[in-house]
Amino acid sequence: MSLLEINNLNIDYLTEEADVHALRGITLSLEKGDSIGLVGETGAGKTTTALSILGLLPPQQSAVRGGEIKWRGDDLLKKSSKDLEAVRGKEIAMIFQDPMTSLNPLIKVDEQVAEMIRLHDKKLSKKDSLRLALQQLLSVGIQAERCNEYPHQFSGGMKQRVVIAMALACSPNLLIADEPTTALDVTIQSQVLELMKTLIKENGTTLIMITHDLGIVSELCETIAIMYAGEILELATKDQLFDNPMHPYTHGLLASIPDVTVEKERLATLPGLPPEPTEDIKGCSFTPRCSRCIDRCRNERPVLSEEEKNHSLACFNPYRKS
Amino acid sequence: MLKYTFKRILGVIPVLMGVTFLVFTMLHLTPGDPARIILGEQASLESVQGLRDQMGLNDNFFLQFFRYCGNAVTGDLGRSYSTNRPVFSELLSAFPYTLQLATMSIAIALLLGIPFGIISSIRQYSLFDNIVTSLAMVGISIPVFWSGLLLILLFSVHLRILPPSGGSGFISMIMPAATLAAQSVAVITRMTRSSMLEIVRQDFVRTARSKGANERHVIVRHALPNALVPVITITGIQFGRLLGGAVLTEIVFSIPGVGRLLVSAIQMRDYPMVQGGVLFIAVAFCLVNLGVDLLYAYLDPRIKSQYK
Amino acid sequence: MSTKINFIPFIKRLSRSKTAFFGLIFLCFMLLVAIFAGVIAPYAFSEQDLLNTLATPSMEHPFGTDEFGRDVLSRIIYGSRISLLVGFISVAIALVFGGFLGAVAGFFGGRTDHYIMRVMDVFLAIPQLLFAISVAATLGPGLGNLMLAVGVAAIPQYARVVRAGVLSIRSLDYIEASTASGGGKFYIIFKHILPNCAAPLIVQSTLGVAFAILVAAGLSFIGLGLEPPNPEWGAMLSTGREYIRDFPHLTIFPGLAIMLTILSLNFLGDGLRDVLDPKLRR
Amino acid sequence: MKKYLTLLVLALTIFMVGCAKEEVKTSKAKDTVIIATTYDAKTLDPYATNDVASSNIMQQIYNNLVTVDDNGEVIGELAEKIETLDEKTYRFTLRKGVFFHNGEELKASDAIFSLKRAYNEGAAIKHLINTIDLSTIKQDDDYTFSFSLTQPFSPFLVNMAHVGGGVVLNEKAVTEAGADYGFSPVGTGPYKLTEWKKGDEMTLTRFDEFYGEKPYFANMIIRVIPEASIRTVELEAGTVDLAYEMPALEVNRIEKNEDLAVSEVTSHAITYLGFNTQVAPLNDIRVRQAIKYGIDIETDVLAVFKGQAITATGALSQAVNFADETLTVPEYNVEKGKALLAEAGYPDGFSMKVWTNSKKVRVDMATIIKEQLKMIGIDLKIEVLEWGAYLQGLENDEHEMFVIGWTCQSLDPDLGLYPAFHSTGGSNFARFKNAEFDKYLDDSRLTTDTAERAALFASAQQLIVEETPWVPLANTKMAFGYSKNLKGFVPSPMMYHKLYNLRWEE
Repeated sequence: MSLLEINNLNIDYLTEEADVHALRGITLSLEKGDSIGLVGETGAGKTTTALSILGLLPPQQSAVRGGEIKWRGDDLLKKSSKDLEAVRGKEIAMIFQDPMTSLNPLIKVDEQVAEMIRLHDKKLSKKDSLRLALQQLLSVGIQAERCNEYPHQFSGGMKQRVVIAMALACSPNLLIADEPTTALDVTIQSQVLELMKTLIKENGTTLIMITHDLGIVSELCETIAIMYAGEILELATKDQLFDNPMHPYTHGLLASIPDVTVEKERLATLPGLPPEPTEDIKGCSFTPRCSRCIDRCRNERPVLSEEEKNHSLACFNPYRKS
Repeated sequence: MLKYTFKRILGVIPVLMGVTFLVFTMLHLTPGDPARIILGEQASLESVQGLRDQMGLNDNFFLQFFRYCGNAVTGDLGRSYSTNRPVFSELLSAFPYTLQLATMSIAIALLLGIPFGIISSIRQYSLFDNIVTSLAMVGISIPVFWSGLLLILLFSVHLRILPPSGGSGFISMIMPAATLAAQSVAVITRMTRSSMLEIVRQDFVRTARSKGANERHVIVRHALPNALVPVITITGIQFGRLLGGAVLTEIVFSIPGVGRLLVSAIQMRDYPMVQGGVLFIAVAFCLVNLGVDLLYAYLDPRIKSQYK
Repeated sequence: MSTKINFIPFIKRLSRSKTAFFGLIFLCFMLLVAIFAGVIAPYAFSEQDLLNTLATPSMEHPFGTDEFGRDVLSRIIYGSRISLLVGFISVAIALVFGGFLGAVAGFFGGRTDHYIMRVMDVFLAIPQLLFAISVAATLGPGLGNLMLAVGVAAIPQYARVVRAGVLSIRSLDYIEASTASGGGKFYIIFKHILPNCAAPLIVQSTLGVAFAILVAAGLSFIGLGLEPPNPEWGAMLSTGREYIRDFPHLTIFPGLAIMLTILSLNFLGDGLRDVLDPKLRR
Repeated sequence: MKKYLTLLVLALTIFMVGCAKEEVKTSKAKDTVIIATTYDAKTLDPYATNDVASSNIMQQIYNNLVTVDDNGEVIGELAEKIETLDEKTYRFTLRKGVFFHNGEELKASDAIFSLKRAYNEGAAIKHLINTIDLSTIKQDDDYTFSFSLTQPFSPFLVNMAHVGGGVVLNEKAVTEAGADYGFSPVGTGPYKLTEWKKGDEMTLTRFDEFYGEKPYFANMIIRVIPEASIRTVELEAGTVDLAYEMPALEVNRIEKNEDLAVSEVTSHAITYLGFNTQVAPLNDIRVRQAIKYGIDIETDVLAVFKGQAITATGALSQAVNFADETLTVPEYNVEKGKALLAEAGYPDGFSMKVWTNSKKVRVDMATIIKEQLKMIGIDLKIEVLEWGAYLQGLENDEHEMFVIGWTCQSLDPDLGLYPAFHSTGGSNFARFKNAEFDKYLDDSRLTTDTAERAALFASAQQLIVEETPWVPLANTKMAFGYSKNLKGFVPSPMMYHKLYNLRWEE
């Protein structure tokens, strides 16, 4: 049994004008100890995927239009909110994008971590939980005397360390990190990444990493899923993907990464824009921007299927090596 | 924090001077001779002139103003023209009524407004929400001097369960407090609702959910304390407004509070009373505002650190 | 925050809110009533019938008659003129003076700003109703004085709104460009800055008219309004108070008129805020 | 959240403190009478004010040297004996064994102190006693003193019966209290002040050493309830035993209630339409008379006062001594009015302002008169002035027509006629100057002969009707509602009633 299995997940956001198709049939499966990176442009559905796993999508403004999210075999979408709460934080924890806003400004940081611990161990006294929290904060490199401060007294990198400490406080089986470094300075980014790397290794935590930065993914993840317009277009191990990108979109993405070893006049860019998220797409969503588009692409939807071992693809006309 | 408080208190002084000057000027532009009003229409002209001299009303405007300021600093606000009692003690004897009225209405407003606002925000666009938001609008729009009369008609005249005039005592304050509270309930409900709606969208609330906290915990522990910070501010403003602006309610329910005292003083051209009363209210207003700011800092560590 | 208001989608969006739509319709209705009071009203507002005083509502007098036998409906109809006039003009007064002060304070900054806002603080330290009462008592009764009293008391609020708006826009590029290209300061204020404060000002003004009507009615209620026999809602209410037990119609109808007018303005203002203020747009 | 809890506790504490006030007193045995008035007293220093609300309380606390009996005759109160030594010299002998609320015994020195204080500091009531020649005051012994007037003045003793006129204060108490005397009054009367919550209620307690008959009620609470309808509601609910100033509608209601009773009295107050007789066109007697004919006084008074007034016939209320009973209500005759106006040169009428202050009956009267005078072509513009501005405007001669009230503060008509119509009168707002009238009044002051005075006052009153400086409109009647069990209430036309005569009979 896989640890996490997402099958054909479809999610819409509801607005006054029309339904926005955020996810159009995502299928994904994770084994214990896996680390997967979800990569894609803004609006590709990465965060939606993450939030749907935790059941944190805004209830009135979103709707699951089909599919299932199985956690150790149980469909999370069918769980009662009480059961979901036991999973959140304890088994699946999440690190959010912006450390500036993801901490409660009125509560001291150690208490925010301690709260996480207490929520999943009701017998624990406040004092004990604070002690555990302190340890946790020390382990992410926060000085002991600063643990009793409020979030606004911390820098962005420090806050993200707090968030990481909090997410890992209950030793979750799965950690979802939603662009954990985007909001940080470049120097701080590497420190935080380094920290995450160490902690994940130590704990053997399964990881879903959301980012638009292939460089970050390559550092932390074994598997990479390329997302576009609410779909996964290509799913492969890191090495396979970088060596042999098959989907035209992946190709484009890789081409847009500056390579210091090769001198180029200009970086390649992908022409065009992603489709309107409210649009119902008949064929492949990448068609309008695709240089390898064939007739079939416009009328039939490619399904993610294993092209090679550990390398799945949703494309009728992929690049092939040789 | 202390330094900030001190600075703020110092900042109040020029405002109070300004208020004094403003009222002083207005009173001097007002037609009507206080000496004549004190003595009544039957007194002779000589008596009136004599009294004018005695009261210093024939002196230069600025002389009068600075004399007043000088006395005010020592706590002497003069004596009421109409009762010859020290203005300050007149105000002190009226203040408890106003204070009681204001605290009771604010209590009602908070007790109703916050829960209504919370439920309304949690069930946004539900029937409850629609009813509450519409009623809140009615609460803001209804003139107190009308709703007060209707309450008297219903509860005192027809049902006979509440006394129609609010003098001393808790029971007799219920109706005036309810009347006055209508607007504050509305304001606080709306503020709580919109503040909650904004806070619930914040990332840290999502963080709290991701920690596995149940909805109640998320609302009570994370969303509400943050949402209440602006509510406290608006409550303070409301309270300040009630302390000085309960005039109409006090008139409708015959409550001898500061507002009514002041209005009758205005109508009787009781200069020292008007002067002192407005000053008193301005002081109360400024103090409440200061209190609100300090409270704000107390509740929100981010603000507090700015004041250090 | 650019607020070029396109009228048609604007109305469309506004009318999506039922309450705002109600507000708009009722307000238009009241405006029509006020404008055509002379045509609609069955009687003259001062026409007395001393033999038919305090009559309860009937076919002849739908809202009954008052203590001089004057038709209450007609007085309410004519009263709408006064209330709306006082509401709009006093807000206009506050808008012009407050807007000007706020714009100058915000634009020039520094000392000018400091002094203007300190003076505004003085005004703000006195509750608005109380301030209006004081001004009304100083000026004496009369339509103009009533407007002035209510308007003057509201000046600081508008000064604040405009100042805040100006401050947020002042540093924007196109203002700098305009300054650089040699536009006069007042030219810049009027041409560029004020139009961009329009959204919060429209909202504030709509709610302000409601509040002004409420304050004016309150002033009349305590006898600081217009000279008789002018029909003023607050004053009618004040008279009706004496007869509330036997002839509640004297209290209920003017009270309803006040409340519905204010309510519609508040609904409209709220709807406008939703439409105009992008921050709160749903 | 802890912070919010702290706040909550704090708020609750403040709230409790705010509400920590004693609840409404209710007693089993009826030893407390509760009276509802319209206005609170301003001060209980009789020389600092001359308003009815204050006088009404002072009546219970103080005694005067003299008082007026039910027939309007002057009799001694604190003075046991009053001797008239010559036409302008009086000698008073005080009762012995009269004590003040502070335990001091009443002495002649107190009476002299009081008269001097009234003369020197009592600007509000000085007009009542300003004929005294201070230099002539002479103390014979502890209980006897005498003084002279600057000239013979027949209404003198009656004026001394007014609360502020001949009241006797305790020298020690006044000196000790200084400027705050008005809030710690010390009198010789049947009740003393025990508590005063300004604007709310006042508690008076029976003074056990009172020299006269002890009052029935041990306590008297006077509550201030400005709204008549609310006074009635409280009266019906039994939370009030006696309610002042009941308007017509409430009187009807009380009359229908089996547990309640109503008493009425015609007051000395008169509501009138005044003319500034010095300004054109009002300086023309025909214009003034035309206006008088143009007003349907009887109907108007009924409409405004709803039976709570009688139509005035002259410048004096019928309750005042020597009021001319032969006068009648002026006829309402639009044609005659128009004719007189045409004769005076205003066939098309004119427009003019009429002043009033915010007192409701006055505004109402002005409103009705405005409508009626349209019929004879006069267009009035009503200006409602605030009281202070009104009085100042009258003093500065800025007025044309005005609706106002006038109260004869004594049973003697001198105080009703002299200030209002004599060319040297202090309240002659009509600017009425008539040598004939002046002579009638001057002569009346010099004689004490009743018949002679009656004739002089009658001529004076008829002259005013003819000259029309005023159109007298209404003599207000005051109605009082009270429980049927409350006995002994006799309303006074002066509006300060002897409440110490009240009794309770189930």
